[in-house]
Amino acid sequence: MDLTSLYTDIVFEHDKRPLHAGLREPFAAEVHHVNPTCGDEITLRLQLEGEGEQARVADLSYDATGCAMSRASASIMADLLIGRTVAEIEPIAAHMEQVMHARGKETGDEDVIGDAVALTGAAKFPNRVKCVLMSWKAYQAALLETRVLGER
Amino acid sequence: MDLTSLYTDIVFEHDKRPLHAGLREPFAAEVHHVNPTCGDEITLRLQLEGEGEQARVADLSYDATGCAMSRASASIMADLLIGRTVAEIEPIAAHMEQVMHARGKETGDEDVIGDAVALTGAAKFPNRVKCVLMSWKAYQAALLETRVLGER
Amino acid sequence: MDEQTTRGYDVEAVRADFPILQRRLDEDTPLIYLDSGATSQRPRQVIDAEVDFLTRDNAAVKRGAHRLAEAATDAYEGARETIARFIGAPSAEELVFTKNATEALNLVAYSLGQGEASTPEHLRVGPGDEILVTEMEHHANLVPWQELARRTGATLRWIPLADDFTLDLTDLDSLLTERTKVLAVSHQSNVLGTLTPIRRLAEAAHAVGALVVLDACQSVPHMPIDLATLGVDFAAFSGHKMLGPTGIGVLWGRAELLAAMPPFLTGGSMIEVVTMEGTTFAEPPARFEAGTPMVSQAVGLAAACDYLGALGMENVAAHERALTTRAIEGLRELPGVRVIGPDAGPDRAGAVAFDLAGRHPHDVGQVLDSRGVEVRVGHHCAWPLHRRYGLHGTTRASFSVYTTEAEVDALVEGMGAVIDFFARFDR
Amino acid sequence: MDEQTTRGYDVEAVRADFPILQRRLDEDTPLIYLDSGATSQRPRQVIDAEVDFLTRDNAAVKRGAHRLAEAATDAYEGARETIARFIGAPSAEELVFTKNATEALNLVAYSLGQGEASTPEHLRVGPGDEILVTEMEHHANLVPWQELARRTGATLRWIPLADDFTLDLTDLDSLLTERTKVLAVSHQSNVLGTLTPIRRLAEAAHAVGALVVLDACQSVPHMPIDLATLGVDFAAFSGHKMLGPTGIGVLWGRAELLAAMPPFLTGGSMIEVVTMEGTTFAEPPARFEAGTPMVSQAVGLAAACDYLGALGMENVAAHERALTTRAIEGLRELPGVRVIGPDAGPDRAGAVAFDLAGRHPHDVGQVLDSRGVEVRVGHHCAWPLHRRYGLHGTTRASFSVYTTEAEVDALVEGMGAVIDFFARFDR
Ligand SMILES: Cc1ncc(COP(=O)(O)O)c(C=O)c1O
Ligand SMILES: Cc1ncc(COP(=O)(O)O)c(C=O)c1O
Repeated sequence: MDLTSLYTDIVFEHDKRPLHAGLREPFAAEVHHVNPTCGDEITLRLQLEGEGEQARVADLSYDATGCAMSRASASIMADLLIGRTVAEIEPIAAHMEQVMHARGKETGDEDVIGDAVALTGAAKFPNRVKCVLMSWKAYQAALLETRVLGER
Repeated sequence: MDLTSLYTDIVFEHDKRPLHAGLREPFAAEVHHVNPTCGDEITLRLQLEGEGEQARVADLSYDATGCAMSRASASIMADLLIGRTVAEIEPIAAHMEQVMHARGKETGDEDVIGDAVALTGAAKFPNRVKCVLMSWKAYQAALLETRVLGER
Repeated sequence: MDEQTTRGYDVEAVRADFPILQRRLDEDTPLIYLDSGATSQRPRQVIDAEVDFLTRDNAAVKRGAHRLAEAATDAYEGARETIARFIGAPSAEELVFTKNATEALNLVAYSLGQGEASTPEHLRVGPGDEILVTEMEHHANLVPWQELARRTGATLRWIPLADDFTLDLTDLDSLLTERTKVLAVSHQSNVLGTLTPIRRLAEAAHAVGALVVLDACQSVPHMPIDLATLGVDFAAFSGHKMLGPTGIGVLWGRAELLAAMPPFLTGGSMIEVVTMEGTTFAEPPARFEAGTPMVSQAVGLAAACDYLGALGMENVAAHERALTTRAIEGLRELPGVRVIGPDAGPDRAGAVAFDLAGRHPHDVGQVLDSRGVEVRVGHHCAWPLHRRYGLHGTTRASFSVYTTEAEVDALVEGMGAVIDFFARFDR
Repeated sequence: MDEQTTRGYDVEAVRADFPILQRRLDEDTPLIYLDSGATSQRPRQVIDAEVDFLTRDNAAVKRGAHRLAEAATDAYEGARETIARFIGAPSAEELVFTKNATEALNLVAYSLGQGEASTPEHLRVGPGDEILVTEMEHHANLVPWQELARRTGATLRWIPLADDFTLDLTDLDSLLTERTKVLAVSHQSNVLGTLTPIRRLAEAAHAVGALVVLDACQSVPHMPIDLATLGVDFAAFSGHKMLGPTGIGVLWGRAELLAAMPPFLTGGSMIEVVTMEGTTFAEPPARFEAGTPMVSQAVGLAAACDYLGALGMENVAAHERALTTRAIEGLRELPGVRVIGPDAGPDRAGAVAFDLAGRHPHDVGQVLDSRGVEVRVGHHCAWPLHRRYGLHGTTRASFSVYTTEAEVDALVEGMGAVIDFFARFDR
């Protein structure tokens, strides 16, 4: 079994020196996600600038405990999303989800998901898919929450 | 399969013309027993004369619905027990129980259980054992109840 | 049987898949199994699927990260998808595995009675609420609702049975009111064979805001079912009645309802976060599957669905309908025999219960058994139904994919012999 | 392995009975299954027992009067007797079949919370009462008690864990008081391997009138158990952890307690009389076995008991003790590895959990898996225990009758490789 497709240098780089880590103020929404199978946890805060689809991620801060894959995924995602608009992020998140559920039959497009291609090796390991996607799910939940809060 | 060991003439005689059937007064205890598997029911009333082991069954009346085996068993039992003392009945009931649980490997002693030997063919048919023993269990429950009531 | 073969349904080929049908009860007596409504037999495809799983992929599901655990989890979740497709569930996530249909019905009844303030009003049964069942229910779809009423202070009401062996809907409007929180009804009576007008009932229930719980134990094994279009909110059925293993049942529930319901059994694999002070719970279906599930049995049940799917449920239904008609017509000819259920027709399916005047069903069954004809006798876990018709019990023949016309004929002949046998004593 | 063979325990002969152990994970990788604490593998004797039953005697139990139903009922009740003997239960009637240990524990928790006035005081948990558990419990023996407390207004308290991975009994006298209705505790921790001083705890609990519920999931499969002399009132365990099928668990309870307890799941086969207005219930164990039970699985579990009995549970325990000692000693030599559990000795048995400094267990398990070493990673359904020791999870190896010393060595070597693998990235 080939572990190097899973544990790339990029994964370990992010695991050791995660980007944008830590919880910061201000934030519009905070969510806490857990993978009950293995106990991995992420707290994620999202701060937007602007309205609707054109809102821009001003900050995305987080505190993640978990395996190398899940921590690296949070770090890569934060770096990828900060500064982009919600509209720009949508296809990135969709591509990420699709590749991760393809069981290794699709390779990620680096132009779309950047460093996150380093994580797509996990798609061959069904039990690691959740590790990678947990932070993405947390982002989506946080986004939803900013909208719900905005509507109030 | 030999059905004649189960359905003897005596069984049908008692099924058709049950002895001591019907519910009568006076009675010291009344119990209601059910076989939940097939829905057979018996209501049994017991009237004793005297005290303790030497008490005599003055009357045993009952209302039984169920298969031929269970109705015949009630009829035969009533005829066997009325007039005997509790002490005399004990070995009869014990013998009945033993034979019925022997899966056909023991034949009943006619000197002890009288006509009830005609029922012991059912011991070869595990699902019929309960049919035969239901009235005997009801007698024992009624006896216990007279004692509990007596102690109050 | 020839007739069936020409219709394209080859019952002898089907029988060859069921090893137990070769057995004899004693030297002279082949097995004539007419008790499939209680439990069906298993084809070797189902047995083999379980054995293959156990000798190749067995491991703890969902909790393991290793490859064997992944293979087991794939098998388990793959089975959920196969079964979901078989019953037309919109999503596999709407299927909860239970130990039998009885647990599935209890699950709903207990969850609705948890009484947590955070549960939406329509999923919470309390004092003043009403639960509506019918007089024909199997105890599994009656007693849990009696108990829910007792625990919560709600009131149990019921739709009565009519003399023609169907539900008496005359007073439906006064039985089904704004107070009704739940309507629990079976799709097909396990005694009468009666099919309930489920679409109509579900519509009426939804019009007053009640949930509809369907006991599908006797329909899923015997006819094509498309849960998405039946109009019900929950459905329960058992593996062992549809050629699958014992020890597994299914609760199907609408996703949005399951998502809002509190758990029933609690423990491992259904939690989100656990501390000593308190616990939060996972999303459905995990929320309702506490502890190690019945993995090999799920695989077996999926194989049973594949088997039935390959036969075609339309063909299965037609096959069993023909047997039902034949049984009813044959039995009706016999003196003293009364079929307890509607005449053969579109509103009834295959459970054929009957009464022999003056004879207790236990005695009837005993004589049939001596001829190898295995039928069920008693109240069939539907005691109120029998009481309604003044009966202590009935004798019931029920069919499955492997039942032949010759077996139905053996039942009818057997009943002739029963009548003769007891006549001897009626001098 | 030679050593074991000379001790009279022929592990290779045992392995030959387990078909799955021949499988490879991929071409180069034999299966090294060290996750038996999660679920064990099945010997062909167990598989065959189920298949034989299904192809010969399968029918609905207890409800049928025909010969096939009798054969099935005999098999089912015979299995109950075999299992009762295996665990030293005074009577087979004290055994209730459930779907898993989790259901068994929920059964007790729900029954004690039914709140019926007719239930004796000591079997009724209500406001002001206390339930005592421990900080090391599996979620299955924790969450049901949290939920019981929530439903009834009782208070949950717990015995804490000490730094030495045993229960801290310092404050037992203030935790276990006249208010305590139930003490629920596991016999052996599924993470630490710690054996609890169950006789002492049961005595203390009985002294204040509390019931004692034992989670025996990790003891029954691994050591001789004589329930009659353990001093507990209830015990729960699962078939799938003791070479038996999934889909079956056992609740053992003292006859006089079961006899006085209200039912939990309701439906068919557990009733006495049913009317629309109300229902009375059968005697135990039937009262607690609603619906069609897991018949073939009971037969399989009895075969597993026979298999373990033939090996001799003393021999099984000695075999696994030797493996545990070997694993602990091997792992302790490795840099950064810390065993989470007591040292090898009489007060601990075989679940060997460990931590590798700076590495998440999920990553550890992944590398071990690449070498065919199948261990479990995470919190093992004992989240509070992990939190107590400041851990997010551990890696756990666990053993069974078929585990070899060579497999334990493969684990230790595998951990060496894990350390090397990750060191590469730690530049
Ligand atoms: C100590 C302990 N208790 C309870 C359980 C729950 O058993 P099951 O999942 O079979 O219900 C387990 C196993 O997961 C266990 O190890
Ligand atoms: C109509 C109906 N409902 C419910 C059940 C209960 O199913 P199970 O015993 O498998 O839980 C049965 C079968 O016994 C049934 O026929």
